[in-house]
Amino acid sequence: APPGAAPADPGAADGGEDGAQVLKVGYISPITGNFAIAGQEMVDGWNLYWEINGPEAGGVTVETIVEDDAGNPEVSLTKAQKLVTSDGVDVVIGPLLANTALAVAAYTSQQGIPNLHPVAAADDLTQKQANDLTVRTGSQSGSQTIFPGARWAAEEEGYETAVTLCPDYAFGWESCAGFTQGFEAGGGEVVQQLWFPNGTSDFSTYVSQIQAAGADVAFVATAGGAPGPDFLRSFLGMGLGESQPLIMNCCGMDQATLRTLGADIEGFRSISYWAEGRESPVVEEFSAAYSERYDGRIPSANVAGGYMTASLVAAVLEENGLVTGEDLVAAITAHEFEDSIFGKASFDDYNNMTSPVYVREVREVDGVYKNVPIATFEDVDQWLGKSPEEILEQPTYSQDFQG
Amino acid sequence: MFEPLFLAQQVLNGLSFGALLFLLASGLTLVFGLMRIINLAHGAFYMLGGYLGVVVSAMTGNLLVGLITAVIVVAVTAFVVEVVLLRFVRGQELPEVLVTVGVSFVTADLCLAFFGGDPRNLPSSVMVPGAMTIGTLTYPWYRILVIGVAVVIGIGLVLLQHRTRIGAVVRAGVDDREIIQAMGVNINRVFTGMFILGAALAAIGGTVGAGVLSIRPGIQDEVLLYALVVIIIGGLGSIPGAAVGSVLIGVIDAFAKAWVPDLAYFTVFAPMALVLVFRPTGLFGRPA
Amino acid sequence: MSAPARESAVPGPQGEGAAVPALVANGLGKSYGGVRAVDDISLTLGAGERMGVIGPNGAGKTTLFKMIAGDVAPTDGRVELFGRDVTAVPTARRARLGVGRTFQVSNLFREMTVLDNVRVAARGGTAGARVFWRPQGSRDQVTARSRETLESVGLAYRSDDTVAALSHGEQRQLEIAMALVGDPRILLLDEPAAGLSAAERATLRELIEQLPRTIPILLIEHDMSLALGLTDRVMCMENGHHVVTGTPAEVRANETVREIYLGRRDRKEES
Amino acid sequence: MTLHVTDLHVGYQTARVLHGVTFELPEGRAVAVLGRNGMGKTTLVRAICGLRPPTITHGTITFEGSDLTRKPSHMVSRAGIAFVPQGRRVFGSLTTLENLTVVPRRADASESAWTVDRVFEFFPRLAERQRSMARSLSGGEQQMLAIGRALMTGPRLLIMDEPSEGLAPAVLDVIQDRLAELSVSGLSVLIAEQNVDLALEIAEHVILIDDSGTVAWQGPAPDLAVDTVLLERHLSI
Amino acid sequence: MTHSPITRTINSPTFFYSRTRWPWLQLVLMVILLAFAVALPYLGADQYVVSLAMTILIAAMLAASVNFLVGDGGMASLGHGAIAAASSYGAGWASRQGLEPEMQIVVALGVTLVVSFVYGALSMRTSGIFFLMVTLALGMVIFGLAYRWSGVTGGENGITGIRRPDVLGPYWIYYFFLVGMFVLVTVALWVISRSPFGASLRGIRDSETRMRSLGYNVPAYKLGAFMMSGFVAGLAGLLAVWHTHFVSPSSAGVHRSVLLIVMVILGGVGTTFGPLMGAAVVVLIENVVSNSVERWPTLLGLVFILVILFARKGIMGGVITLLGRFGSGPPSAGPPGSTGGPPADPLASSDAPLAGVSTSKIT
Ligand SMILES: Nc1ncnc2c1ncn2[C@@H]1O[C@H](COP(=O)(O)OP(=O)(O)OP(=O)(O)O)[C@@H](O)[C@H]1O
Ligand SMILES: Nc1ncnc2c1ncn2[C@@H]1O[C@H](COP(=O)(O)OP(=O)(O)OP(=O)(O)O)[C@@H](O)[C@H]1O
Ligand SMILES: [Mg+2]
Ligand SMILES: [Mg+2]
Repeated sequence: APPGAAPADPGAADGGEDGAQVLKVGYISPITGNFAIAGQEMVDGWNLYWEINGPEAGGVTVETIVEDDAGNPEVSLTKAQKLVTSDGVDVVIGPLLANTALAVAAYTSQQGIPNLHPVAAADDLTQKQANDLTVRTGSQSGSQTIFPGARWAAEEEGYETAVTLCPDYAFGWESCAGFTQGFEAGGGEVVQQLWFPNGTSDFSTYVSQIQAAGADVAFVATAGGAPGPDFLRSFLGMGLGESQPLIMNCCGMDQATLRTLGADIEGFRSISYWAEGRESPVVEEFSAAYSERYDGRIPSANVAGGYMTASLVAAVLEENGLVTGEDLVAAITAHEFEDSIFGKASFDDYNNMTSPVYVREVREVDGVYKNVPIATFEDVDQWLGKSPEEILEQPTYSQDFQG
Repeated sequence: MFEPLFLAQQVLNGLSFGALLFLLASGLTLVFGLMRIINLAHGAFYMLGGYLGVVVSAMTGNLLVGLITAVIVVAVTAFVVEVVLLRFVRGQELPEVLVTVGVSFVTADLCLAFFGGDPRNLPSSVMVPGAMTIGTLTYPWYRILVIGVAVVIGIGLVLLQHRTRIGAVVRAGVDDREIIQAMGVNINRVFTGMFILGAALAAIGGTVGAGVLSIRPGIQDEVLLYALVVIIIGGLGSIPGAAVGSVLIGVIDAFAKAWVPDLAYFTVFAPMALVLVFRPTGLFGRPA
Repeated sequence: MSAPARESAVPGPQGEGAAVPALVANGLGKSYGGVRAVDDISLTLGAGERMGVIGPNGAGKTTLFKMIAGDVAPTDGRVELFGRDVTAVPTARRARLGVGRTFQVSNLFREMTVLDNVRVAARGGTAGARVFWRPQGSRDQVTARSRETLESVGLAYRSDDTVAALSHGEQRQLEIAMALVGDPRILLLDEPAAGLSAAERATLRELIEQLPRTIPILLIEHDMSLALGLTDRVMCMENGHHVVTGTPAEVRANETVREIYLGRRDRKEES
Repeated sequence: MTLHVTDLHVGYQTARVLHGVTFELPEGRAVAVLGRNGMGKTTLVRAICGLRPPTITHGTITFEGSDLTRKPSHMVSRAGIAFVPQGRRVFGSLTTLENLTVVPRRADASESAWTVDRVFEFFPRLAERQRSMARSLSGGEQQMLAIGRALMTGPRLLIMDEPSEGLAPAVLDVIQDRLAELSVSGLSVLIAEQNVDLALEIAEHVILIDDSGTVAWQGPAPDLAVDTVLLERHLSI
Repeated sequence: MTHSPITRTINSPTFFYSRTRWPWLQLVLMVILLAFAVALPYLGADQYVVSLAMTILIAAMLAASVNFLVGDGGMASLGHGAIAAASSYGAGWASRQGLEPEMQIVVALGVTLVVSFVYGALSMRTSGIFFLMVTLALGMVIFGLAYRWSGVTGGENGITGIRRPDVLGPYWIYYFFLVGMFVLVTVALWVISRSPFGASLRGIRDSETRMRSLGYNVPAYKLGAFMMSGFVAGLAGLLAVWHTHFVSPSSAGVHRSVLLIVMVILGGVGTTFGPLMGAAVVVLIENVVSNSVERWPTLLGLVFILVILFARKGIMGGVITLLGRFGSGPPSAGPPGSTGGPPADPLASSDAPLAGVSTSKIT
């Protein structure tokens, strides 16, 4: 044992003297730095739920410690370590970015602490590196979401050829793999694949290449942030808005993009597990509550992820009282939502969310721009129509392997 | 990939990106090349200028108003930074580095607090609309405007540097600040003026650039890196060098993305490394 | 290529089995763009010989030195040191052959102490300078010799000050110490007396006179009492060209030299 | 009297150098400051010119009636004092010509009307090298340039810190002659020199600084020229 | 090549501290710090606090490697983060191959030496800002490789689960090990910097032309210095990956290298304990203060600015100056006869803000 130091007692916080039960939550998110907005939204979504419903569920008080990792995996790890060993949290939620998420998940599982992911999309989280303590609670994996939308593009829209542009790292490979497999499953053919390195800010070259490719449809994925608007600026500038059908992914056409480009991209389509323009009481209620607190903003997928995670935790606490460790995970993954903000949601054996996917269109609704669903696919799982074994055995997606 | 239309478009892409790079870099060349201040806050000035330009243009519906506001606010900021902070460490590169890094941290973080983290673009209503069409080639007017602005600024700076006494005074001040002052020049004031000019150029770059690149958290570091690369390739203190460096990087970047996409990570830094290894003072640089 | 022209005074020992001359410069020339800084200069410096180089400002004296030391590559001609063609040999290697020099403009380690300046000079590029596993001693041989040299130029009392705190003249003294401490086999002194006061000039003069006669010296000076008083031969240059070489007396008497260089001060001195 | 220096105490962070220097410089005259290496000539001259370091701890400097003590150097220059620094310090990355044109001319300097041509007349060598970078000039050429540059400000008082360093003997004659001409038109000169002959020829009045940091002797130049004891004691001649 | 003195100001204060000046101070500090470090786990610090201390120690080692290069050699490198990352990746790769943790040492340090050699070889002919940019470019190349060469590096997700040797398993043992390594590195760099080699480096820093004319093979010395500094950086990289069990491209990014230089300047260039101070400030603000202060980057920036305004030579530089005021007075003896004496107060203070140009050689 370490000399003199009292080992952190994870159980200490559970039973307060007065018998009130507490679930200690460590919430890691990039609140400063380059991903600050997405990170802040992820926190806001979580907080929103507890603000609306009170900090208690099933007699358990939920206490949250928010830590900023600035999007840096090393810092993320340090913070996770702090939360676990110093604060003795029962569950770690977050972080946001795929690489930070994988690093934290590896650590928490080793420590026996559950780790919930409201936003992170890395396939590996619930596939190759899946474990009993890691749950994707508020989003889907990269390939999972795009797959049905791509099939729809080929089957329903009748596109025969496609060109894709995705970021050149795991998230991009996965998204494009989802697209390629879906599009081909629908009978289409991907004629060219373009990859842009992280940090690309001038997309004009890629837009020229998309134009030169002359495919029926272009699929463009970004991981959120500036690349979406930057791409669209070039795309519109070159006058392709009218002539080149385009489908984007969740994050390229998220509220952050709509807020800055709004009117210019009315009618543009994208594929996501989240549709803020869906007509459903839960979504409207959530949306209204969020707008009220955050000067009229519409919730993005990041907010939704945080909120969804909170609803799950609350529901589980209501049902079971205080549960921690693997019990908490088991309870979460056993839970099914008939109508969550995402729609009907449940979990597979690998702790990934099975939920609907929407093809959405940008529309002006009451003076604000929203992604409104134009097609819905229910119960989408992460296996792209294959068996889990098949998916788990294939190589990791890359430029060269798209499934 | 090799059709004339595609090639022409790529050349234009390269040129306009190069023009943008020049806008990012011109202020830095001025300050760094002439005054030997490694102004690591340049990117933050660009960012601040960009945010102000976007917000004010959107509010007033007029790009020029946005531009002027951005320039004024950034210039005042630069004035304060120079007079209150930099003046006390002038000529000492390492302390200068720390001060300007500090300014950059503070500015960027306050921008985040103030403007939020959303990527911001110039609203299309204030931008030059439409695209130029020559035969089958179409190209957005706005990007051509960017090239134009870069050319005008470039020429202006060359004239400033070579046709006016102020250019010589600044170079003399860099060579020997103490002596130029002893010759009757209030060199502090000259340096402050140059620093403000450099920052104002950053603000112009930020506002004009916001029509092409989103202004967002983190842009400050990216801009700074690009700008450093450009002026290193071109040679410190050489405006023509910076222009050539910008266009070179712009064009290499455009074609590399199309032809050797796997190397796209290296298109900016590999040329710089090569230039430095074979010509350590940059293409147009003179040995110090 | 160019004829080994005017070099004459001391016959070269070529082929006579005599000691190889320390320095042979043959048809040296240097152009900077259109400026011909040095044009076809040849000279031979025999073992133990002391030669002065004089000439008006901008005559090319320093440039000549730089070509001999290796700082500047000649456009024409050859340099031999101790019988070896070193025209293409870099500065550091020439220094290790035994070239010690002072710079016309003090070139010192400004952020280091005076003693450290001399110690670094004393070690030259030898193996001793590469020792990184133990601190510099305060009692080792290098330090001892460095202190001695500082003593001899009269700067010992400033050993522990940084160079930046020295007066101009003191820096010139240090410059000389650094050239002398490394046991050079040939000395190139570029205006060593510039900036020195009369007292220090006297010290310098003594110092040079006391150097072992085996060390050949090439000396640039505008102080005529040193340039003419310390040397066996004097070469006068103008505009890159050779004007005359001869004994100090001959050169001083030379009409051209008087006109282009010496001026009335010297004439007055004579009278 | 043009320049009054009264009880000046000057030093650096680590050492005090001057302990009470007092002298006067009449208009159109030349004063020489002599002393061995490291006695404080440069320190004195820099203090007068408003250059820091060193720092003036006590005493006053007045020039043409106005107090210049601790004024920043550009104010000193604008008051009419030009400076030839020790070690030349020309602007290396400017051409010879630019070195001359970069300095601002004093507002009321019209009578002396220094022009580039006049400087080139002084030092023909500079005219030949006018398009060269100053850093590539030879040592002596740089020294000429430093003197020319100071004259270009149109000074009433010229302060020179060892102007003879690196100059060929014949050039010293020129300088001596020209300074003599200039003094007629009212230019005063303060010169710190190691070349005692030159100093005694140029200056009418001499100040000797010794290692106590005070004025060890001052008086007419001819007096010193014949006083072998003084010369021996303070200048080792 | 004309050497010109033109840009130099006489009487400029020295920017670099001679390490020899306050040996007793360094010693006392060393003992105090060491005692504190050893006692830390016994003072009731929990695992997280100890882990934070480890992060600081590792950052300090890295900063020390940069400090050596910039303080003695005048070479400010923007590539040391990448060198450390290369070493971390070496260890990560070995771990992915299923090699023993001990083998990681061999691979990591091997990679380090190769990378440092390439860096050094390509950068040794440059100096100042050009050196900075060459190292930056090379760092970016490593960063690009870390991203692109995903077969080896795991791409942007990096490599997780890298184990350290079992003997170092328990965190507190590893902590003591790190303290030991830190002391070792500090002492080694201190010795090197005071050695003849260190003096040669400072000579190169101050005047390369002079060094050449004295017979020094300047590029070789620079290369040697770079290899030494790179080795320390690589060691820190290995120790870092053993601490976090994880490496990703962000550890090779410019941001890290910039922070390293910042730590060095903040702590005091050329001082023995500056890197530790700088690292402690940055790491603590990033990891601890950020818990309670939302705008912590602003705070960090303000700290940089304030430190430089009030102690231009960094934290340790300030401490030394402060002690110098009360201590034995200036080390300089006046010239014979000049009445030396302690510096008058007005001198000590009034020079400061206006003191002239430093000749520190970055450009
Ligand atoms: N790097 C250079 N570029 C251009 N011209 C140069 C360069 N170096 C020297 N010169 C020119 O070559 C000529 C000779 O210069 P050098 O320094 O050799 O003269 P010098 O005889 O040493 O004169 P001084 O007695 O004044 O020191 C000068 O006119 C000088 O301007
Ligand atoms: N920046 C400085 N810091 C500390 N001491 C200094 C500084 N500059 C000069 N000194 C010291 O002050 C004294 C006077 O120096 P100064 O330069 O005035 O001498 P000087 O008479 O001009 O000598 P020289 O004839 O060599 O130029 C010297 O002892 C010198 O070492
Ligand atoms: Mg010369
Ligand atoms: Mg002096």
